Amino acid sequence: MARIILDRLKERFGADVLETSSQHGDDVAVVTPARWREAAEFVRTDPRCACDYFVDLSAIDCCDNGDPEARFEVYVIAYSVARKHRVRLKVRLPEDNPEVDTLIPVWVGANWMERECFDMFGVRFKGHPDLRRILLYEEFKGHPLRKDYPAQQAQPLVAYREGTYDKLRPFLADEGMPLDRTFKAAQDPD
Amino acid sequence: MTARTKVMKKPLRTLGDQSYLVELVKGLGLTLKHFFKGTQQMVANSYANPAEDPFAEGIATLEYPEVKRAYPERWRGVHRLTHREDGSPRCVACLCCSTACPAQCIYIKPAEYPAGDKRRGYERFPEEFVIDELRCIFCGYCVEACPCDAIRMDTGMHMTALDNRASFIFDKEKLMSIPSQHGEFKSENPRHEPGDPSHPGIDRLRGH
Amino acid sequence: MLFWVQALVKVGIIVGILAQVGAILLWVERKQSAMMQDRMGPNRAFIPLFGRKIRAAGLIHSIADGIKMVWKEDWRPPKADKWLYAAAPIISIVPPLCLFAVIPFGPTLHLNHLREMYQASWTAEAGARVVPLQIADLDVGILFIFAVAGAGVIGAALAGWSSDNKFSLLGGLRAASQMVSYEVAMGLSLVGAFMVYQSPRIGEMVDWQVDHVWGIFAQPLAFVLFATAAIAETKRVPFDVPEGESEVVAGYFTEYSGLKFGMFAAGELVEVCTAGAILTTVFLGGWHMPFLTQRGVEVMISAGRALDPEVVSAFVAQHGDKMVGFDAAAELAQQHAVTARDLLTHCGSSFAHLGTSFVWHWPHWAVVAVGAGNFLLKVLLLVFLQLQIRWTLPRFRYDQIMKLGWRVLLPAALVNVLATGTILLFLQAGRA
Amino acid sequence: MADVELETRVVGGGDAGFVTTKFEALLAWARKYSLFQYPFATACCGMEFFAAASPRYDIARFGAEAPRFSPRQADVLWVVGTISQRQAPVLKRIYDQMTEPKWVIAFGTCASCGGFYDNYATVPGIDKILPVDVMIPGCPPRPEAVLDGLMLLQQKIGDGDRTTAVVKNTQLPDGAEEKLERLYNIRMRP
Amino acid sequence: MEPIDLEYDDAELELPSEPMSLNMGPSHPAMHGTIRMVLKLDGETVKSTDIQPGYLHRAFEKMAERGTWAQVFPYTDRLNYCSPLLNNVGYALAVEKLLGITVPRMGQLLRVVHGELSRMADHLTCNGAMAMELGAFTPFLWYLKAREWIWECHETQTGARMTHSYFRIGGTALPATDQFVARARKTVQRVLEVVAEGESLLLRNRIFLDRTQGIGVLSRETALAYGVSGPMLRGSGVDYDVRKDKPYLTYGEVDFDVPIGEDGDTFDRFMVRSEELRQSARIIEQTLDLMEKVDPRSPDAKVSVDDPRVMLPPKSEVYGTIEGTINHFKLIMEGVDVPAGEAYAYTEGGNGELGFFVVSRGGGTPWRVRVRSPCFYSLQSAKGLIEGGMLADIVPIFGSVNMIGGECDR
Amino acid sequence: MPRFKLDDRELPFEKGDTIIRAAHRQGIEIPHYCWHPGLSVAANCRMCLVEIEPPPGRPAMMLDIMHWDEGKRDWVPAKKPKLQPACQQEVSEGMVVRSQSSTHVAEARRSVQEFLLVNHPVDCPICDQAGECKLQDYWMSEGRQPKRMLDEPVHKPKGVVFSETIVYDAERCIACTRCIRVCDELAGDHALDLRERGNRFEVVLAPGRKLDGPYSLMTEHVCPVGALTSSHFRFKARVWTLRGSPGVCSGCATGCNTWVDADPRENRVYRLRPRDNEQVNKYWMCDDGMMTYERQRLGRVSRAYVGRDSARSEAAVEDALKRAATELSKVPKGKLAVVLSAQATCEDNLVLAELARAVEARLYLSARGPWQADRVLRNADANPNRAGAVLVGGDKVGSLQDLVASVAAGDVQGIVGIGADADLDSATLAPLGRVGAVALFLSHDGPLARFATVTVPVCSALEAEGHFVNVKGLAQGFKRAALPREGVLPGWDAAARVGRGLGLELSYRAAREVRAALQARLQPPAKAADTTAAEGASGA
Repeated sequence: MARIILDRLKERFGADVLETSSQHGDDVAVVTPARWREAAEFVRTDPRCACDYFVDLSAIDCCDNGDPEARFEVYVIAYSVARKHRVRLKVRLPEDNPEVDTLIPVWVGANWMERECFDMFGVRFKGHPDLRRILLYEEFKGHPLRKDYPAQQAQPLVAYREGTYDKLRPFLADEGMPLDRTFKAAQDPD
Repeated sequence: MTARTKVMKKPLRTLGDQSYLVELVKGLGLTLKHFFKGTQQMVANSYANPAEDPFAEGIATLEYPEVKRAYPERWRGVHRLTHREDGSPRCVACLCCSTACPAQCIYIKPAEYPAGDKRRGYERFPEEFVIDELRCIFCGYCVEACPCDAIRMDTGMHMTALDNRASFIFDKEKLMSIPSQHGEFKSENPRHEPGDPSHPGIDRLRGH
Repeated sequence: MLFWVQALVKVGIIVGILAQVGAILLWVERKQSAMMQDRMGPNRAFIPLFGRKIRAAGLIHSIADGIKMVWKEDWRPPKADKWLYAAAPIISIVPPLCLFAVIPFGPTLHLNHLREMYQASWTAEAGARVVPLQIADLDVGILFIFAVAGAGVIGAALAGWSSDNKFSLLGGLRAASQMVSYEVAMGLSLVGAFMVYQSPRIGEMVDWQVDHVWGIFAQPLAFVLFATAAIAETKRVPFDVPEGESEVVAGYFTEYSGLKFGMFAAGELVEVCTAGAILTTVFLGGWHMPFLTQRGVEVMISAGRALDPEVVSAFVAQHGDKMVGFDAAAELAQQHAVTARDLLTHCGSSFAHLGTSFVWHWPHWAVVAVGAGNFLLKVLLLVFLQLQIRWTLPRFRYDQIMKLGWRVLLPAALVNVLATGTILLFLQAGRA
Repeated sequence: MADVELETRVVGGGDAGFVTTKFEALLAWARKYSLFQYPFATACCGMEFFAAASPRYDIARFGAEAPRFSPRQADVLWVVGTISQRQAPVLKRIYDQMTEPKWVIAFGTCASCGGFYDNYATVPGIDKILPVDVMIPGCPPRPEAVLDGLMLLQQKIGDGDRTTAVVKNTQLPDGAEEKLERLYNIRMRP
Repeated sequence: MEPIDLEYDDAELELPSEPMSLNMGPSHPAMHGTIRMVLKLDGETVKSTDIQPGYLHRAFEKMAERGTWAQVFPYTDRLNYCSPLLNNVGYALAVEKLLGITVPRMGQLLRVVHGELSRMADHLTCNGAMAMELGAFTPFLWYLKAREWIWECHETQTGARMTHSYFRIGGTALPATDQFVARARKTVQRVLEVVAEGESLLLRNRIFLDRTQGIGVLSRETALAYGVSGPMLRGSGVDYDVRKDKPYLTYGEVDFDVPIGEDGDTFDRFMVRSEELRQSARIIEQTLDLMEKVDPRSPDAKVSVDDPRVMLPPKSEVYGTIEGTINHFKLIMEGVDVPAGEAYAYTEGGNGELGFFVVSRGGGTPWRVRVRSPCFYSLQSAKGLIEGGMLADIVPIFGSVNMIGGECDR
Repeated sequence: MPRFKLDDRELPFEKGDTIIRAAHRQGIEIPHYCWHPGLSVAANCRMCLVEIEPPPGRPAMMLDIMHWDEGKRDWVPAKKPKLQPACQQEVSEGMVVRSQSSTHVAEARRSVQEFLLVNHPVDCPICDQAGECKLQDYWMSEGRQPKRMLDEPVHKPKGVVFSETIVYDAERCIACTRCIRVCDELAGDHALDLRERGNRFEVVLAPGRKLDGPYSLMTEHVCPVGALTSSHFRFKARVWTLRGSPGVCSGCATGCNTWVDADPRENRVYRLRPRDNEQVNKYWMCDDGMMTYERQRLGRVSRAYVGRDSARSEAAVEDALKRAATELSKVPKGKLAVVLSAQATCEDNLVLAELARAVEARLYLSARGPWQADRVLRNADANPNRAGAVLVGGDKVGSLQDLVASVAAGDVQGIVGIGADADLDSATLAPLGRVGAVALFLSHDGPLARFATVTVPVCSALEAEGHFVNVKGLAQGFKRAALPREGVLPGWDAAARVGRGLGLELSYRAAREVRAALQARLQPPAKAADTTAAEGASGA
């Protein structure tokens, strides 16, 4: 149903729409970082798309694809209340200095989502008025949803008391179960 | 299909509403009704026991330490380890429960039966089976993951509050000493073990 | 000498009761709210006595609260003003206590005739030993109430200011403005009552009501206004913005702990009690109870016969709006076959039931005791009502409170004064 | 488990070590039946905390109904729910602001030991930052367990002792109690 | 009722004063323990605010990447802990979308009933808590009593009071108990009675009306641009309800209305929730009827898909046969093998569009689980509602936003 | 290169390949039990059956069968193609093979799977193979069929002891004969054979024998199910909680590639498995090599010590490092000896060698003595990195014998070294006691340890990552399998710190810097082959 959006996008942006797909009924279009904002604007304002409802914005760490130029995929989902269709726009960003235009001028709701995305992935949004951490604290170092951030690496703000219990015997390790159930090489630890 | 949307109109404010008093009186009437009902029940000591009739009007308090509610059959309480016929743990230390546990509150150290035991070579057993009941989130995944019906949460007991983190560490003996809600220790796993009398046994010469 | 002894005894009784008010009302409030909310409320504290557990339906909890609070660590913010910080809770609990000084809590006690039936002539008896059940019957009783009640605001404001906490400050400011505002409405709402009672003396106000009719019937609007303002003065829901938990944490006493916090809490409950007492005195006839006369209980059962209007007019012309004696009225009713209702309509008196009379004469001390008990009962009823309101209503917003005070209560009070004045004028004109 | 030491806590204003007098007993009695609480409710457990205060379970029966949102006036700090690293300084501060005598109940698994949130964001048990008197297990604990915890605290206050304690388990079938007592290896109180 | 200070612009008559900055929360009673607001106050009027969430950040998304797909369920329970089963359903549907499987009819009906019961509990809590924060304690406790009935109904069925972990990828953990239908009917009926009672204390009470009407008005356009959803969006007059717009499970078969508000103020949000309670009751009644119509011998009566790649085999098979044991072990050890791909599935959660964006790279462990938590969006829009209002208005506004920490901060 | 078609994919093959091997080369797995890339073909499990389309113009070879018709509810005659075992059928140019895409193949596999499980005991909870068991894998991917036979299965002996290390469970056995072939073809010792037929088959030992020999653990390793288990790993851990990291065996100079399976929760290594590497060890390892993880656990030095003999006392690592620097700085120039180790990684040796170069010290090499070699894998040199140590040390590396001689001659007043191994007896080593300053970086205790005046704990081969150069001159990198204790440093780091303490410019601060320096030193043919990437090929 919402193929119309993908068609319109391809029509309008041509080669800047790198890829489209409709897996599981979700329509996805990957656009180049340069035309990210423009594409979003288009999806919102084009009368046949009319995606006035901001649904979601976040990122995926695709560190497994081996391409440092496309480590992060930032996506935004938009929905049209009137036409009842939705689309997912994606942009691929490099590992070094991932940066893309902010979508606040398009949907004001993108504000916090972009802050969260910055907080969790370190993706920066050009033109964001207030790009601070949102879920974590300023003192926190690193971006936890990146795959290379160890889940257990806490950065306490309050010094732990002396003589408190650690994990009790026989619960030796705090790390928890292995990341994956199949045999896989341990992460390079340097 | 009836109307798809229903606009919630704001109620028109009558003079009575605006003057506060009418609604105050009505509200007082309602709360007084509850008050008198409650007071009457308290004085007459005639309020319903919520463990028996949860929907009763009036005082709905379960006076906990004196009055207890039997927990539903499915309710997930403190763990227990089921027994075999001979009283040894049903568990074979397969570590499925500790794998499935999202909180990793189960520690099992598997071991082989010592030399001379009839199950040596066939089975293993948990040398240590420890659950940190404080860390447990009572999701029931361990019960679901157990392929032997060895661990269960049908004890009908909630884990009580304690003041020492070490007291929450339940070891094998403690877990095995807790019966089910109906006082049972047995497992429903019908497996014949090589050492059991019910096992057909093996005899290379006799064949099968 | 006797005066001082009397005063001390009375002060002792009042303070003795009031000292318990905090604890008792705390219990009442807990239990009452529990009953309203379909739960049990506190009931587990007990005192072991003769091998039994005395629970007193949860009253013991209040005792525990008191004891605990006294020995809870007393803490003062480092930057707080030491003296003001310490003075604030005292300032906020003393005024509501003082107010009881002018409240008559029973009919006047004639020590000479304790065991006899009261006779009106005894009042004229020389050297009579009379004990008014009121600590001080000031000439300016009601003004004293305003003055002292107004002092309570200082406590809240001081507490808020001296705590060195923004929430306290907000709470203190709110408390100050709210209380000052409602003082005005409260005062004006009573003006109508003065006009009717024609005296600022509390004792005389009660006497008037005993003689005529309860203030609530004479001044219904004033009653509502005054009740509202009085509840507002107590700073409880729906007027609890100075300490509204979801807004300003604990308001002006956020930083207080231990005994000082206890004083604020108790002060608030005493205020509830005080508000009830003033309302009772001014509008509910004080210690007065229907059918209770100085001689005991006297009830007339209507004969149910019609009364010739002319006879009634004559009767009214004869007696005016004075209290109609029972005997006279009964006689009249028998003579003219009137109904009580008709007589009431014409007389405007509360006691003019006609018909068969039921008279049960009591000794004087019983009458006084019943009167005092009656007073207590009324106060408790009002307290109960206030608590019920507290657990029924949501909270106002700060500006809505001010708006209610300045734009509703105040004009209404003025209208009430105007209307009362007009009616009184007409009545006087009619009488003249 | 030699490294597991019991938490010490101050009873009676800190003058530990003197003879328990009648007065002390009275004070302890009063304190145990007048627990003003500071509910530091952050997460899911807050729902069960409400439930414990609800008409069904009515924590008010124990005299512990009055929530004081000013830490100065509270006697017992209920830490209800997960404490994140970001929240930890706040909690510590609240605890420091409370006036003596004060007690802490760790309500639920997260507050007691971090539970299954053993990750960068969560404090693995508030005993890492402040002394805890009672821990209530469960995720979240059911109200019965909450009341158990409260009664345990009352017992501790009343006794003024600091030994390990267990609330008599109330859900046992007949006859199993002695067995449990023996196996719990912890003194059951009268 | 606008603040009194704003009605008369006599600012020049007053002494100029510095705005006071005030930190509200996170341990402030009205902030649900997890939000901090830095307010700039002019008297009682809020000049500006900085809402800081994140005090309950528990790394849901990181934790989801650690275990198996099934092990995410306990975490979803604790997202919106007022309506855990709705979260369960949302996540299950997302993974099922990736797997391309559909749950049998009975499973769907159970999901609907439990989901709607959860929604009732959610709205009861929200409306009750809002009333409580406004000082009306009594209706709140009545509502809690009613919520207790719902929870007990859940408890007999799922084994836990609020963190149920009841749904699974491909169905439910256990079939319905025999008494469930009758119990659910009774529960719904009694809950509605209590709701009516509680509301009679509020809905015509002028204090309550003044506190809520005209307060925190969220316009339709702003709401859409902020991505606000659920009762809050509907309060603003947009009839967007995922259950209607894209019916999932069996919502297409039942008859219910979508309540919308007139102006988008706090009162409208309260009313929308209160009406949704009743609509949920309608849905439950109808779905229970549908459940009774299902032939217990037909495949429709199953609660889970019959696919060994997804569902654990019955325990009897696990104990007795090697095939069952192998199946069991594969699913426990490695989890459900979800084919590589990504899917965004959205449902109507307690607070609005609850979306789960799941990415699989194949294998038993999620690569990424993103939850589109409706609260986070609602809370973002709260800044506009609070500014310009009064300090005290934060309480009802915040109550009607129904910020749930677990969901908002994840 | 000739090509054939498998499931619509064009694949190249080498002449003489069977279908399964050709697919294996391309990383495509055709389900199999009995086939093993390193063993001869038995073709007895019938799991790898594939459908081969007839050459153009030739009719397909079809079999007459009876097929259950659900509509008629009766058996009807039908035809199905004759399937071929992929492990035995050689590929030919243009052959069209259908494996996954054929319903007949799927049905055949399902039937084989069902057949194999007919008598299988319900042992997954007890069986150590669970998690890497082919029966489990193929049931999930090929079978997924519940049990149809409800009779009591055949019972056979369980827990038969083949040797101290190997236990056999006949009920779980599927008679693939891999173990028998391993004994025959790898160890050259026909110790095992199959007995009886049908469902009574059983693997038995030759009478009077034990399953001994240096490759007995390989029988357990190749067993695709849980029939053979090793007592070292038996009941200790579950494989799905282990994480494998690529390692290199430190048992001898062959440098067999391994998987080191460790439980990250306990930070403990549970076993070593051979990692396929055609150049070095193919698919095999010797028993002693597989047990080196046990050796790594024993005699572990994990704390720093200061002083010698009775004066020895525990110290903080930082203090020990400082003490070492102080002691060594007092040694006159030219009187310092640096002892490299043939047991330590190239990285550790490299930094030490650079330290030696900077202070103009002479280099020596400590090593273990020789051990029993054979012609399969085991090399006589029991040191994994002699070649590497020599490589980074240059040509002038003296032996330990030389060091003793120099000490006796008084040319050495200070020693800094890594490792405590020695191929000399303690009497010969005794003169070392005269040296006043001996700083040793130790991972394990050894004959040299007692001479140390400063002992610094360093990572063992399982805790470090680095390179070993094997006897053929092949440098092989390996990864860290377990984390070291708090304070235990990698050897190179300890050396670099001591070097900096001596005022030298040893700027290595990160592993990657050392690795870069090492890469520059490694000349062909020892250029480091990144064998750790060969991860996927382990499951054979």
